[in-house]
Amino acid sequence: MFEAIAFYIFSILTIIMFYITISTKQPLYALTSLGAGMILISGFFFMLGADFLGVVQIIVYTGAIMALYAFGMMFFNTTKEIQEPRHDSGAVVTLSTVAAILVIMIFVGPIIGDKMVSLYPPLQGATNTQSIGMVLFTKYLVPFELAAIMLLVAMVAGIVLAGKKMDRSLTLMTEEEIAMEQEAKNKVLV
Amino acid sequence: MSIGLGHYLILSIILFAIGLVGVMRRKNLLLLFFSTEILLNSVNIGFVAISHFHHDLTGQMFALFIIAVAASEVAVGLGLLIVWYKRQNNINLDQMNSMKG
Amino acid sequence: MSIEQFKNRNISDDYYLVDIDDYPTTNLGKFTRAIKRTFKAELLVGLWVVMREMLKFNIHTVQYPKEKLPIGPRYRAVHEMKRLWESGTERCIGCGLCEKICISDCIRMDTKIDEESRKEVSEYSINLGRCIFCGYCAEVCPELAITHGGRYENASEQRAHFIMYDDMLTPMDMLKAGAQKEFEGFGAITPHEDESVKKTPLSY
Amino acid sequence: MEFYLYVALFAPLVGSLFSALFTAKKANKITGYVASFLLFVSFVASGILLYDVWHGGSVHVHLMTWINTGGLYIPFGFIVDNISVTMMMVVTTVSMLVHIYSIGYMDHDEGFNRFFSYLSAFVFSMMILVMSDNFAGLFIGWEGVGLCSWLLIGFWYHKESASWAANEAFIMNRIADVGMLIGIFMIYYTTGSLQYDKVFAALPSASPYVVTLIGSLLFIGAMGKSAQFPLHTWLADAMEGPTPVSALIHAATMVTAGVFLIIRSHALYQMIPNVGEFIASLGAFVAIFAASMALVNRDIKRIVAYSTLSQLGYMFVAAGLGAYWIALFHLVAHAFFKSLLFLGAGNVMHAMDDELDPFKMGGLGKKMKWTLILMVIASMALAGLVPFAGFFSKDPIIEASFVSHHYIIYATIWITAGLTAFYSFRMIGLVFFGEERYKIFGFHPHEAYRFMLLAMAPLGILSIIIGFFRTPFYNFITNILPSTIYEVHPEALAWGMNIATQALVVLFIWYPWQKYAKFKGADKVFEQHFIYKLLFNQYYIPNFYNKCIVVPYTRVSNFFWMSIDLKIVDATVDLIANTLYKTGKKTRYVQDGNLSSMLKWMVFGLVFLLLMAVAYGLAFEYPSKIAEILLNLGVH
Amino acid sequence: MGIDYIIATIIKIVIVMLVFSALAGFGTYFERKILAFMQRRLGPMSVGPYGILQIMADGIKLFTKEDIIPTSAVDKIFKIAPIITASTAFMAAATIPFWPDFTIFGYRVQPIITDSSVGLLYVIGVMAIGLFGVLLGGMASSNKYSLISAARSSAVFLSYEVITGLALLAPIMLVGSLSLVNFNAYQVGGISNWLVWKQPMAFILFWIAAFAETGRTPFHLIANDHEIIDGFGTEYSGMRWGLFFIGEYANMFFISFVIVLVFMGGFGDGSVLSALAFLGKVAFFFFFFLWTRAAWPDVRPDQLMWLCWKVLMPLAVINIVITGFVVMF
Repeated sequence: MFEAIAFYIFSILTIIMFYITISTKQPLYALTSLGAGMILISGFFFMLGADFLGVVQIIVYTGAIMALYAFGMMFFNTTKEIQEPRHDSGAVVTLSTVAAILVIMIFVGPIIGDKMVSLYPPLQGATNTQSIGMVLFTKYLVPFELAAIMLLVAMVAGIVLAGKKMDRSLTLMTEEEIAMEQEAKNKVLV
Repeated sequence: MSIGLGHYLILSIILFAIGLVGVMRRKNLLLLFFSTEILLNSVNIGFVAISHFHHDLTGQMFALFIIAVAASEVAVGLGLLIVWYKRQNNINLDQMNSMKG
Repeated sequence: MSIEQFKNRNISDDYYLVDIDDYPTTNLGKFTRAIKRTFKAELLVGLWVVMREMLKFNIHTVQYPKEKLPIGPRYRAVHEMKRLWESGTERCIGCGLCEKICISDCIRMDTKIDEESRKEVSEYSINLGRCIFCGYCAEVCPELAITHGGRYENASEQRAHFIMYDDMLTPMDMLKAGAQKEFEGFGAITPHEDESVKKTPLSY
Repeated sequence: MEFYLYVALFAPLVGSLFSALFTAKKANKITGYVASFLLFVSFVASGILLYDVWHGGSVHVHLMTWINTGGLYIPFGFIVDNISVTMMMVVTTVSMLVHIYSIGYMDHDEGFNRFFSYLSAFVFSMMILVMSDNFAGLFIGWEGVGLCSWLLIGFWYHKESASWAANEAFIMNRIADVGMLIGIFMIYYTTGSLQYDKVFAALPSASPYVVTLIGSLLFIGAMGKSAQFPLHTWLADAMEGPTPVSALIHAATMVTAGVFLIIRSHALYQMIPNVGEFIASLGAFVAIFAASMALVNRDIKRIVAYSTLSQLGYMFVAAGLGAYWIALFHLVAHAFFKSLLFLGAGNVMHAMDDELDPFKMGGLGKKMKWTLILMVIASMALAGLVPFAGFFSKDPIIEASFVSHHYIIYATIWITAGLTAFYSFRMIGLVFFGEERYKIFGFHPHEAYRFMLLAMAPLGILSIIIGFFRTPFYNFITNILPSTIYEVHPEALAWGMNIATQALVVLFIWYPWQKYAKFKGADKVFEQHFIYKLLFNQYYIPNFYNKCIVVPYTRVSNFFWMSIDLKIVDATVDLIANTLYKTGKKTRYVQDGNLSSMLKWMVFGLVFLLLMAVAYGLAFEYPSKIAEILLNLGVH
Repeated sequence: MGIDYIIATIIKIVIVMLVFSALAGFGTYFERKILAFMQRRLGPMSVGPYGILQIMADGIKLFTKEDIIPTSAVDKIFKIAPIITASTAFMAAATIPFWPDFTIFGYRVQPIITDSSVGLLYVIGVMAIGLFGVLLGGMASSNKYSLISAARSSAVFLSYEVITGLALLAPIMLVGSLSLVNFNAYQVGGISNWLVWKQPMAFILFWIAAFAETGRTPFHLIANDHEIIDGFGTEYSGMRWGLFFIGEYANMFFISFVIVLVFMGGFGDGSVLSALAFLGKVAFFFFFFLWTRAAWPDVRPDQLMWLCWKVLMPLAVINIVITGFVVMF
């Protein structure tokens, strides 16, 4: 009973939050509602017994990703409302719905056909965190390491991209501008 | 009234559709990023629900890796966004057409 | 007396120079400085000092509304308007110098000719919300009519209270009791000033 | 023993990579020391292997599989037997000493670290060449030394002549390598393997024409690497490189690779004595041809280079006549005294600020006593005077040609022995004795560093004593190589021939001594003589090459470029490109550059793909039902 | 999951909310008093005996003050932000055990709202969300000082979350659980069993990071009064500002609980004496927050980042590696 109540409350709130995210003109609203939606989704994870994933959702999505977005938004004028030309079309909504249903069909297909084999069932008598640790560091060790490397590379890329001189492009500059810059550099050296 | 896999998957469908609508309708790049996050999250719900109802940790593993991918995506994407903003002073999708044929 | 003493006037036996190291430029220097500071436990010194003071409980607070510190005789606070000793009339002759000299424009006065065809101050106000207590008005006053007093508790609920002339004027009973304070020295009030004021013809 | 093999092989590589780390940095002595030390390690390991092989051992290892496709199986296999260990000893000894010498010689050069990197890489390639147990590995080493030779000749690449010489050497070698590569292909085609043992076991059953062809093609490769006529011009030009390089690569090791190849494939060449005779004839011709050019040359390094050519000719004579062990022994002895000669020349160059013309020197012996002594030892060894190495290694070749009744070859190389003595002592006389002409040109010669001389000293000692090891060497090497002994009978004739040779040599030492040790000025009449001009211009062969090959080839290339490439090939390519371009121009409006519309297209594509996935999934799941439905629709 | 469980949980939640809201108020009083004593002053004295009613006076003032919302601010976000700070601070308390188990009216009461298997991670995660209050408040205020404060806060919190996580990883490896109850159980049996002896480096790192996470004095740059007025709180007034304050003080209390539970032995075997010692330890760590405010200067933002990435993070990683080796062999 409580689970049903919680589920319905959470779902309705999540849908509302995400709807605000995609429909609002104010980026700050979008940010806040998206963050709230993420936390609500972590609630689903807790309900489904995936405690560890729930906490990871909170820490990574809300703590890190949304904070990064917010950090990035400070570069833009946040409180200004954004103007977007709206040619509203049913095609967009239809297309999205069809795509969503198809994706879920592909997910559900094996389940309905009872063709899904449980490869890594949760360990008996272990908490969710322990089971995840066991599977992650045995069967999924290589993907885990790859994910780690990917994160490292992404971090380096982020730092480099947001670095100082990335906004000047030698291909977009004219010859004179490049020459001038070179001259300025030489002057400094002298 | 018990909540089954179907409930979660329908929720996942709805959120996925919302995300796709956002991806197609949003003109502001930042909000486009937000929409992609919605897509990823909706799929995560599906994964974890299947994992729960079928007693298999693979779904949770996938969700975990999706979160990792999302984190890297933000780091790189936001970096690109900032570079673009510095250069063009806007992040409007309709003005990103220097690659047109 | 040599000039050296003047040049070195900052240095006396009471001063001591703090031995400040140069800021390290190399990375090794920075590292050794960090290590030194860590093991000298400089942070703990600060903690100890405040803790010591707390334990000593050597409180210096003066609980002001209840206790008040004595005020020095040369303290100059809210203005006082003086009266003549004998007759008790106001000393102010409405010359307007204080209004003229006031740098924050807070003195305003109005005069009229009274029935004795003498100049009379009809209205006088000092906006204490604006006043910066520079003391020019007291200095310029030829009659020593406006002076600074020792009253410093000048709080009020309304700004209108800050311009009340009557509050500044010495009350008659105080004058009678001889409590009007006079400043001595050059230009001070002489005896029988009252008469000479009355005899002075003012209509030309 | 495997361990020592790998140590001997990979120590130079480690040295090379270590030095390579510092190539962008300033010159650092440490690279030189480390590279030399690792060469020493390699030398010690080779010594241990030699000891093992001497006592009858043999190492054959299989590092890993390299190519394994279809019937082709090529491993990275290495073999240490009597031949390769001999070569390894020569290579490691000479290269170790040259490394040490180079520390002093390259002292002030900016590319010090780069030099050691290249030099050690060369040694590594050379080790692969000599140690490989198959033709493919040999070819890797072959190309490796070619590459290092190119790098080192063009070491001072900012000098145009150096880079030109490097390219010339490289291209000449490539011409020969084509022959060699075809030979290797033919070996594989004929025998189905590239392993030496399998190839030589299978060859006797092959048709003699094919074997002859293979032998000739391999010899073309050997000709290129050993700079035999007509591919000889690069060696003299290769003297543009630093002198230690000339000593190591273009005298002692790399250029002998051709001889090594013949010796390695002796089983092949024994089957085709005709080709052997051709090799011997060509060798004899090159011997006298190169020696004659050395007679008049005015560049001490080129004199030594021509002498190298000449001695390589001797080796080919021996190898061609089937006296493989003599060829190998001469190779060893020659490596020591020729590298010593080069290093001595290097000292002289150092003293004279890179001046090479011996007519501008003279009387240097007073300043450079030790260099003089070492050079004289080397020259005597080269000339073949009695107790020195050359006598024990070169005279057997002359005798062998006599015994095998090739009298023309005998006469040719007998005269060449005299010429050898002549040009060696002409150079000694001009450089170290006589008037001190260098003073006119304002040079201030000085003796080289002590440790450079110390590095040369072992070579000097070896040049003296190596000859006495002929008998043990014979016993050692004939375990593998055919043990033919070429002795002249009767004994009196043998003695007579020896004495005659010695007399000739002494005469040709005495004559230049007379003429050049007291040299006053150039002999104008002598220099106007036709033969002098002919010899001085290297028989006009470079000019000939230029006129008859380079110019016509350029014309043909131009023709192909202008008419065929531009008008036919390019036009075809352009047509295809233009078609695509025009099509693209018409369809590019789909791509309006708007990311938003692209995203819509993307989602559309996604939906399409998902639909396809679902449809195919269903089709695979229920093929019979689908077929039924289609049947009902009238589709078969 | 019976109805009694739900009721018990709701009662627990209410008690925690009430107690810690009150404690946050008392916290301000203690802070004023202690700072005053350390500076040879008396602190609040007028309202009530020894100024104890100052809390009431402040509360009345905050509640009755006009709630001003700047016209250019994004009003909804502006209004929500303080609530986020306060509520996340209390949410973090869900997995913290405040007292050993005890029996009352025949009921066995666990004074922890829920003993999750991811307790410690949950506390850290939810405290990290507290950043959003500051962040959104700063961004919605349309005030430059607020924006700077928001930028600083996101930078500091993101960086120090790394330190917190890495520092706690080593103790987690030793204990093998994320539940704070298990942490407590691991350290039962006297002072010598405390994790601080096994993990002194992790303890110091976590302690330092705790200062940054709560934004207290050596790292008080988020609302550095002499540089950026009151940072994110510049445009706030009344109870909204008060909520920020409550959030900050509740965070201080909870992080003190976490430090004591993880490193300093917690409430030990559950006897009343050790439970009181537990409260004493928590009080000491809370006191330390105030103590440093009196004694130490603030650092600059760049120094803070330097400290985080170039000093603390390498140390934390080294600590993890060493712990890993010790656990493995």
